Amino acid sequence: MSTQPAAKAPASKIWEENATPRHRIQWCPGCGDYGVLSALKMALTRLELMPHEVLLIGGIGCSGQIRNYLNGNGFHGTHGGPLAYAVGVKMANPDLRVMALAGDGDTFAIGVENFVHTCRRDPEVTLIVMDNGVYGLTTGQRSPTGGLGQDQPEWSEEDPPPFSPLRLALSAGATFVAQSFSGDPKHAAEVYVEAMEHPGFAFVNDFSPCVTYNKFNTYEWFKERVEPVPADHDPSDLEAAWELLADFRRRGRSPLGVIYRNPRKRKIYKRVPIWPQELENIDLEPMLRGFR
Amino acid sequence: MSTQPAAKAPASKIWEENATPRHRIQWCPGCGDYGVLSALKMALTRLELMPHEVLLIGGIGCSGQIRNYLNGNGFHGTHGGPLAYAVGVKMANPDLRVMALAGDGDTFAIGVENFVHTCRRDPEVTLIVMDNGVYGLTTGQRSPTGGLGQDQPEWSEEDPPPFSPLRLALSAGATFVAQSFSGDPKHAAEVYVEAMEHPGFAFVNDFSPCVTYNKFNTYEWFKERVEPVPADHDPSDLEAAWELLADFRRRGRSPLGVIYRNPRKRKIYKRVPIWPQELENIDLEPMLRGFR
Amino acid sequence: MVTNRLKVLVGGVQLRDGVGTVIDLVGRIATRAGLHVLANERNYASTIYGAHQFDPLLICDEPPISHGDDEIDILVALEFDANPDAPQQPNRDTILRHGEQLKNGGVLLYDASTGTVATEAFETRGIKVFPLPARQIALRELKREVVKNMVVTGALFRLLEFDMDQTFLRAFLEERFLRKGRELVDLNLTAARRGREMVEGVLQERGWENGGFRLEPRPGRESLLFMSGTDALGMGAIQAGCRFYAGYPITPASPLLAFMDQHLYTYGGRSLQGQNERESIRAALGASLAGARAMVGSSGPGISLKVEEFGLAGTAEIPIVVVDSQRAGPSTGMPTKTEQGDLRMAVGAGHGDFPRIVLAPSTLEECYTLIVEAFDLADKYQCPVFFLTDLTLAEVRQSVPERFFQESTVRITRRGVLQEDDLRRDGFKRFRITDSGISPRIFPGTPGGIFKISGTEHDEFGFVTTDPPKRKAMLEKRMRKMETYLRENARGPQIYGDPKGRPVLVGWGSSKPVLLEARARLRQEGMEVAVVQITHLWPFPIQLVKSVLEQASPLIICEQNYSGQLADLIQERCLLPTRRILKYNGRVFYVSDIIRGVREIVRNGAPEFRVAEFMPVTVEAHEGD
Amino acid sequence: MVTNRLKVLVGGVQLRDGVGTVIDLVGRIATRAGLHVLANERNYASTIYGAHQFDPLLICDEPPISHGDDEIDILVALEFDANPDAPQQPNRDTILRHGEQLKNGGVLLYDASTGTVATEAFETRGIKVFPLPARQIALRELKREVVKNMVVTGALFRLLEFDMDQTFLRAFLEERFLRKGRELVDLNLTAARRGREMVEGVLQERGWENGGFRLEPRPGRESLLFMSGTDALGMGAIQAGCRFYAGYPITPASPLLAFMDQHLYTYGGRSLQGQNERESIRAALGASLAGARAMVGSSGPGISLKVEEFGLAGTAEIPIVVVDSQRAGPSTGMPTKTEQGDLRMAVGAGHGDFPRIVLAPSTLEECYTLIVEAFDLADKYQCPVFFLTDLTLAEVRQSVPERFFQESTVRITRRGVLQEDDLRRDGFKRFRITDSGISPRIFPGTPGGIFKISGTEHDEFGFVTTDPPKRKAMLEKRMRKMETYLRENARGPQIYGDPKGRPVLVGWGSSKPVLLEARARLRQEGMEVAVVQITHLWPFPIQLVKSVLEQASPLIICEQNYSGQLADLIQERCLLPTRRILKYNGRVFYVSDIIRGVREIVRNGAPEFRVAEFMPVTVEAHEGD
Ligand SMILES: Cc1ncc(C[n+]2csc(CCOP(=O)(O)OP(=O)(O)O)c2C)c(N)n1
Ligand SMILES: Cc1ncc(C[n+]2csc(CCOP(=O)(O)OP(=O)(O)O)c2C)c(N)n1
Ligand code: SF4
Ligand code: SF4
Ligand SMILES: [Mg+2]
Ligand SMILES: [Mg+2]
Repeated sequence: MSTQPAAKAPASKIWEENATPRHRIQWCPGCGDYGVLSALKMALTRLELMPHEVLLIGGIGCSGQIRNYLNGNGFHGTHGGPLAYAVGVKMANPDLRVMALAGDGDTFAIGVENFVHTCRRDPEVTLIVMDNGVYGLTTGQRSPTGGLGQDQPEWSEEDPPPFSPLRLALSAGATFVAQSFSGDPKHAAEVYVEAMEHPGFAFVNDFSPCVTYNKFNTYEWFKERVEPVPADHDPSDLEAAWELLADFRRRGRSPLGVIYRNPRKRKIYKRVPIWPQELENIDLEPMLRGFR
Repeated sequence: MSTQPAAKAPASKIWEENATPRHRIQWCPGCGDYGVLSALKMALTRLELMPHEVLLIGGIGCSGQIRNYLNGNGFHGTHGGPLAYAVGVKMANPDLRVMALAGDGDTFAIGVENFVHTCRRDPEVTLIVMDNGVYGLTTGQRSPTGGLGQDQPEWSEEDPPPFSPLRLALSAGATFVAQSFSGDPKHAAEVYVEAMEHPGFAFVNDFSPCVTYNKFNTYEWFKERVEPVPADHDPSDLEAAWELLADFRRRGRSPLGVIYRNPRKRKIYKRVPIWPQELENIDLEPMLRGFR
Repeated sequence: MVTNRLKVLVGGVQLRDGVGTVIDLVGRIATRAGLHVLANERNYASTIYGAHQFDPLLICDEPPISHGDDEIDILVALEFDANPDAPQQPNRDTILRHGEQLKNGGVLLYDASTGTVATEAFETRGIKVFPLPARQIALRELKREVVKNMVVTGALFRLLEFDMDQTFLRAFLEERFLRKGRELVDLNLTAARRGREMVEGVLQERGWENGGFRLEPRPGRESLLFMSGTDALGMGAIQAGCRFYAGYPITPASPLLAFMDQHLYTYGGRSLQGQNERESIRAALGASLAGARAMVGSSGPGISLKVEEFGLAGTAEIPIVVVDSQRAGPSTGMPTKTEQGDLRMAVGAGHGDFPRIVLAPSTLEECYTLIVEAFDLADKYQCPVFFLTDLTLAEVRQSVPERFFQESTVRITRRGVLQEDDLRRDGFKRFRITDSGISPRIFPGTPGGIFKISGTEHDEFGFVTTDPPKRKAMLEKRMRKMETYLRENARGPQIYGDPKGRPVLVGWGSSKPVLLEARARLRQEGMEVAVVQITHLWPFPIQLVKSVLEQASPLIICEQNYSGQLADLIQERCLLPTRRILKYNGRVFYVSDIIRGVREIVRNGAPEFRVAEFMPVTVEAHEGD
Repeated sequence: MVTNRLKVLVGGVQLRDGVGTVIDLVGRIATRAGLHVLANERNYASTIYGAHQFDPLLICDEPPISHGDDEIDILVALEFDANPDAPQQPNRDTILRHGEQLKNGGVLLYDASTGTVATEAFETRGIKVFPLPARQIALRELKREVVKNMVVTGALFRLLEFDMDQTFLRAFLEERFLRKGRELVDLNLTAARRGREMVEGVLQERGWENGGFRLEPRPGRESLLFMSGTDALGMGAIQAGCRFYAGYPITPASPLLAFMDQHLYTYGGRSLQGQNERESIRAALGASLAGARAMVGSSGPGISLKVEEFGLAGTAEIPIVVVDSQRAGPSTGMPTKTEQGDLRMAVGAGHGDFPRIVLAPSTLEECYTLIVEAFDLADKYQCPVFFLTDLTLAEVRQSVPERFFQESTVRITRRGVLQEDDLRRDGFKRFRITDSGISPRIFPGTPGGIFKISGTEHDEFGFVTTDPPKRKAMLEKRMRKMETYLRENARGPQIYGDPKGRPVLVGWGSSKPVLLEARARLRQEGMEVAVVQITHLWPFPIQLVKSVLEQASPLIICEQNYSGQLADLIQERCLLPTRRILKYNGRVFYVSDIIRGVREIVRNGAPEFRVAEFMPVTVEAHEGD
């Protein structure tokens, strides 16, 4: 039986309260998501956040369960929606730390419209996709990133090649794009910290093997193919980011680390009024004026 | 009052029968969609197609009305859906010529998931987007391509920068990506012909000014900024396509012509059985076998 | 000479001829003059340009009961040449289409820029005809085509012997245009004066003393506002505390998005044009989760697309107000035509059973007041609250006393939201099983109040469970809120007249005024009927409704949809048989529709009456989506 | 010694302990032996790994009426150590959870690899306990953990004195594994033999002659197949001419996608895994437009997401069969639990009124036969046809005579599709107004038959219009199809017993067998009830149903949902008051639930009875979505 990397990682107990004591983890032993959980605890600890300050929005899938395995406010809506909820949360209350934690099916298949539009909207939200190439929770159908590294003699509408989430993010206007590997939670934690410190939408694609349904893209498979982003890469240069991806693709490799980071000039808003005292005695005049 | 380019373009009458005699064109005088209509008639004529062989799937929007202004089978479903219907049509009957004719709102806002997934699926479908930066039919709200060429000091979730449909298509795996301008219907017609001859999904982004609601990206504005793809560009080279786009962007210009064309190896299917004689007397044995 | 009671209909080519501009100007200025106006049918096509558009405006001394029938007193035809939509009818499209609606003794004013039209038939009917070369004057004399609208308005005012010294008009123009320069004001005043002069000329030439109708200002009256149902709804929402709005553009809900975009920021809120229908509601649910009073608006197609999110809001217990500006369905249907066809969807949409509340305002005023109730109910019951307006109510433009808004302002409370002090460290159960079904909630960020919220079935902490007893208890808890609602918040129907043993007309939504006017007219004919208007449609308050309706003889449900959706609901809930008056051709109910229907049903015993609209004089005309 | 009548329940940790494998093996081999098996509750969690899973299997000599109650004869517990979901119950989780269901005199077989369990209480109840170190044997002796399932199966077969010479097992293993090598077959046979020996040992040690139950093969019988409801539905669809299927993965509809992926290509068709719920149905509508008989499948959340497309299919008149494998809602709900909660949605989803047909099969066999009717109706009426199965029906595994499928094969016709010869150049009106409401259609590519099809309101050619009379005529044309359906195709309910003056149990969907068994048992108790099963739910055949139901006293609607969705529909359509037996905790109806409900209602006059499930012995257990 595989080991559970989570158990070994150092992490503050604070992120376990309220969650795993009440809720047993129900991932398969060895699932990549344990690595993500472990890295997340490290990152949250490093950032010295308090659980009540964060809102973890889970996707629907094995991966999305992670919201319940961590302390902090958790929300879980419909399939494909995490980023759209996150946009609303952040617009209403920019003070909250909002993370979307979802699978590749949730984000790139049923939720791809939110992925594309959120890259453009650029809310201060961190998205971590646990990319395993399959729909784990519905027993292993192929996801849009499924088939990574496999060639095929012919393609068809029902059997198309996988696409690259990183390229999609860049072309949709994302301001932070990174990749990590749950087989290396320490490095992943560093990437998450950078993502969470980014003033805008931060997307981290995490290779998180599904040991039960993806027998091709295994830990070993990834270990042979991942490579850190070169130290001399300038992540603020969009064209350099494209070239980096092209170079890695040519070499059949996948980069780990921050590929692109270029914050936009943002308009700053305050939390919208929510309490009765903030809402009372409003002056109708600015509205009435137009009707006279 | 503006002129209607359509009236001047040479086009076989065959593409007007069944359509405009029964259905008056209701675009604003001068609307860019007239140029697309005119170019389409030229292209269809050039390809010597018969109206009953084509299926024109219109989006919802001013642009989508074009399906009724041309002879040929026409379909018009829900907003954002043309490409998804087209995938099904082509899978069931690969012999039909299928075109999706839609607006930028339909394709890149509510329909972007179909755009992304169809680029991957690569059905033999031609998509012409009449890109005007606005939702014309709902009286001019900004679309995802809206604001092209305008800078802003600060951005926010509700007011994000426009994105580039060409880049999105390339990164989603499209095998044919081109751009045209309805102010130059002759050139547009050439691009459409190439698109329709492409064995796979062909996307043409057509700058089609909305004279009523987009007072910024006008014919004049485009005329000053469009430039043909250089003759020495190799459209089969993906990295060259990226570079071409980067180069035009740096120079504040938009390329017209075929930017990328690289057909995939496709699995060939026949029309699925539809007639009673094709459906009768089937042998259940291959299915029963598994249950014994 | 009729004073302060007339209906004028302006028609022309959409986007080109300025139909809306003229109606807006007349309506606004009449309102300033203390008159009551009502424009309840903004008949436009869903294609932007070229179709026939018409807009009738009722002007009265006192608030009218309803828009009445489709008869008109004054017809204003703005086409100057061909209607591209109907090229066979150059210069007289509006006249051909609406001539029959024009009452004997009425007035016809038309743009004669490209020549006059044969109008003998009208004159025979005692109709005074005024040809007016408005576009010609604008183009040739004043060199600005757009002022043709002002020529027409000036002519109309002269006809109505209104604003003879142009005081109202001048004030209005100065407010609008002075910052762009005095010239623009003067140009417009000149245009109006030229219109006046043309009417003057016809009067003199024909030896008529006047047009037969006049408007007399009522200067001493309280201040009136000229606004739409959407404006009232938007204002109502903002004063109810709504600080987040999201909508994807769609007719007829787009104006609400525009209103919120324009005003919400003044009050610290934010407004989002969704990139699709679901992003809108998802963002709004996110905002609600974060603590904002949040609202989304759409029409049928966009509501159909949000169904999965309604179930989520019901299950995860997130307050959300959903405005459905109904339009003619199904599918894309007729985007610019009215209907009341989404009641069944509001009551039943979604898989499984979840709590929801459905309200339907029946007037512009109720758009303002009832939306406050909608937000309070959403807050209290933590579920979706549907607010069913329709195209008619969204687009009605009418005069409303300014006082109404000031007087209707309410105190905001936010029920059941715990704050730091209320929370004991481990005691917070987001989905606590309670007698009322209502559980405590917090806004995220509150120390000590961490939640887990999910649309998957969950236990009291919000953790996922499928344990049968827990599931049963949690589902029952959620549904129990609806019983609490029925006890504490349901409101009975509005009842006009004594239902006992009489025909009872039951309605919902924008048609109430028409039912009331039909009642008044039937009484004049000697038939007493009662009118029952249901605003609180779901959970259906059986106890409050059944006792009223079972007295009816017969029970007639009047609705603008094909199947009789309220009638079906009444049958299901009250087990009472229903008769039906139904209209679903895209037009509003007219008083005469109801009267004919009542006669058919009461006198001839028909089980139902399906209103067939008059056939307008029209050639093949097509539109968009 | 009971022969050929027993219920065995296998329990263990999901994905780890092989619960499904054992049941599948036993069910399949018993079926080959000519016995009738029924596994109607595949109780698994929606998280992949670690939760408790259990699966009861009924084995009978003749086809059983229903799965009966939750009592079991033989309990097989597969945990070998802790259930990660309930760590406090190492090695005995299944025993603790299901021990009470085990009948006195029954059998308990459990994996004793990590030690034995205290089972005195069972022995006191006359239960024979067989500890079996299955995993230990597999790992230590045979060095392949996975063969533990075979050890268990062998033990079970020995207990049942079945397949003593391993003929059945050997044949089965050879079919499966021979191409991978003789060793694999032998290894499995050895494993099974080791299981046998262990049971043998206990029998000898305890001096028992047998376990009290035995299975005796019925070799001469006709050939039976072991299959699921989904298999029957998929086969039915393919033989009905379905050549395009699309679905986005979702429990419990994913197996249908897998079935179609596997088989459709053999018949020239194609199957599409949608990238989302709407792409699925849109592609299917496209395929249907192109001429294919097309089907989509999903469950509640995915059906909610398709609502706008249903309205399109209704308006644009595109045939489509929509399978809704219902699961417990609302929202994400309980993905792996059963419910009948989507009837209201199927009947009412969408804005505006459009034609649709709703069918619900009540058995595996009807999944096969009724789906053919669904395709024919979709073709004839050119509208969406909803096929409401549920998780129970989708996942039931049972034995079915092979003959049934051959005999139920039908001729395919495609109504109303014009071909080149039928078309006169200008005569084709896609939406011709007809008396039946049915208009001619063509498949694109047919010379002379060009169409314009739209979800926007249209004229007979399909061009967009908002002309009031045309709109009225076209909407009425579409809805008239439903009247034609009621005249020509509606089918009345299935009636068991005489409803006159008796309690009548009305049901729909998978619960029919349970109602029938309840009826049989109540008769034994001296109470005569009738059972009425409605398969054709919409358009509701009032004439055919009301005459039957109004004889009932009382009328009791039995449904697996919270509100009583069929009951509400009956009230609406028939104006008859209803009583209700409702269950919505995620479990199937048991016969005893119905009997208790009938007693409460008939004897004690309760208006409704809400089934409360037994509380399983369980610690806090959580799942996913
Ligand atoms: C509308 C809807 N359709 C389908 C489903 C079923 N479903 C649950 S999870 C899932 C896919 C999960 O894949 P992914 O996002 O990659 O997560 P993973 O399990 O691999 O971590 C699907 C299709 C659903 N919950 N809702
Ligand atoms: C579900 C849904 N939401 C909203 C609408 C309203 N709507 C009609 S057209 C349109 C946008 C059209 O923009 P675009 O696709 O750019 O076409 P254009 O009119 O600019 O040619 C919208 C939002 C709709 N028809 N359906
Ligand atoms: S099925 Fe795959 S993704 Fe899901 S828990 Fe198991 S290993 Fe992880
Ligand atoms: S509104 Fe714009 S896009 Fe629409 S017809 Fe007019 S010019 Fe064309
Ligand atoms: Mg995945
Ligand atoms: Mg556009």
